[in-house]
Amino acid sequence: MAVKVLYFARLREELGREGDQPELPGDEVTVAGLWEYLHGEPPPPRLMSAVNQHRAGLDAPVRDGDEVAFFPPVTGG
Amino acid sequence: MAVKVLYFARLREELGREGDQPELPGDEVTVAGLWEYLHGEPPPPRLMSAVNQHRAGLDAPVRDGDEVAFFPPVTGG
Amino acid sequence: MTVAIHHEDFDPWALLREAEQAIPAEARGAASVFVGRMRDFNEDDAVTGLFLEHYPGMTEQELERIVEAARARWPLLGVHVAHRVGEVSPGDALVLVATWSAHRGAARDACSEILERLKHEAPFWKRERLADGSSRWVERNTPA
Amino acid sequence: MTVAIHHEDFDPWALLREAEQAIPAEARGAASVFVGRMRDFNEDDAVTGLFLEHYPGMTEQELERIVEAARARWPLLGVHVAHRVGEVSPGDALVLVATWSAHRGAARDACSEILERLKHEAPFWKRERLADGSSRWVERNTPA
Repeated sequence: MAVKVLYFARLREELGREGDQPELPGDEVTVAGLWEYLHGEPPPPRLMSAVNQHRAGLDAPVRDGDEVAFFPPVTGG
Repeated sequence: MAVKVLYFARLREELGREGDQPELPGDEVTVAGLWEYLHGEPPPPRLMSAVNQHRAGLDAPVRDGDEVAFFPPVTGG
Repeated sequence: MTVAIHHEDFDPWALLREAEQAIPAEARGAASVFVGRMRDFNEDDAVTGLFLEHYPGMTEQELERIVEAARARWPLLGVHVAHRVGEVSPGDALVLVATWSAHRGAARDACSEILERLKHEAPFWKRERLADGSSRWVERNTPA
Repeated sequence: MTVAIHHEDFDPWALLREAEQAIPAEARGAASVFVGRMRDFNEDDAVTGLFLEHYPGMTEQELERIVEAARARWPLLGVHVAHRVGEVSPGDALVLVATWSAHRGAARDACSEILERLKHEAPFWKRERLADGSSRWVERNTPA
């Protein structure tokens, strides 16, 4: 399965890139599992995520073609 | 004592004038007493009043040269 | 800190832009604004016009007193209060309350408090003109 | 009902005048507005600039979802939400929330709720530039 991953704000800067385009084995993974696949460790505390531009928890399912975003807590307005 | 009396809104229309300029005996009267002197009856319910452009109750004192206003409940904004 | 009585229709957004100029650009922070306009209905009768009466002198003093009380309670950087008097047409602005603060909560709460006190305390009286040609004094204020 | 992301400085009062045109003049009633501008200080350090990042696509959807939730809860005649992104200078407008209703309480409460949800839920991130040339990501939102 192919997934589009996006990083925002401090996370984007710390990782040094705007996203990843991983090809994973299987046809479903959790958001947390996707992070661990990409970064070799569990998600850090306070990590926020979205699947297909909707907020999603770390246990939400990710499937082929999905857009997954990781970002720190929001600070707008 | 001479007093300047002003009427506003419905009260002004009902009385058919914007005010009165009575000369009263004595050197002090209450707001209620002034009304009764002018109109021959006690103040009607919900009558509001001000002395020298500050809100005043019916028992507030009125002296020579004061400006006394009578008006219905306010409905601004 | 300005309180203004308008005898003609006023543009609230133009007033706000102007009022904001009096506050240093770097200190503006949060602005909370309320604008009330004349509606064309009230208690189910069609209202075609409004006459707004005030007590020149006392009305301005009462508004200033309300503003000063808000300034004593919240850290405000600016306040602008405008109120229309005279013959008003549907759609015209009746009242404008604007507060500036470094903090949004202070701006919002002060704006709300000034508006409610203005509605319940400031000497303004409304007489509505109805579609059938009659008119009536508004007897009580609208609930929030 | 409009949600807009601005990449350049915007004039909130001009936007408001324009947004109000979309509401029938006789139905405008009460407008409640919040305008937040960039201040030149935060946590005691001099802030000389701000970079505001968003998530194109998701940010607009989140704002629209917040506006729809308010429309379902209060009888609103109009809503306008504007948010700045990109490089921001002190004094620039960051956020505008405006609600129109027949009733002042509904306009005020909806405006306040949209603003609080925007601040806590909408995907925007601030990085401050300090007077010493360094910069830092803002870690948490300001309390109300």
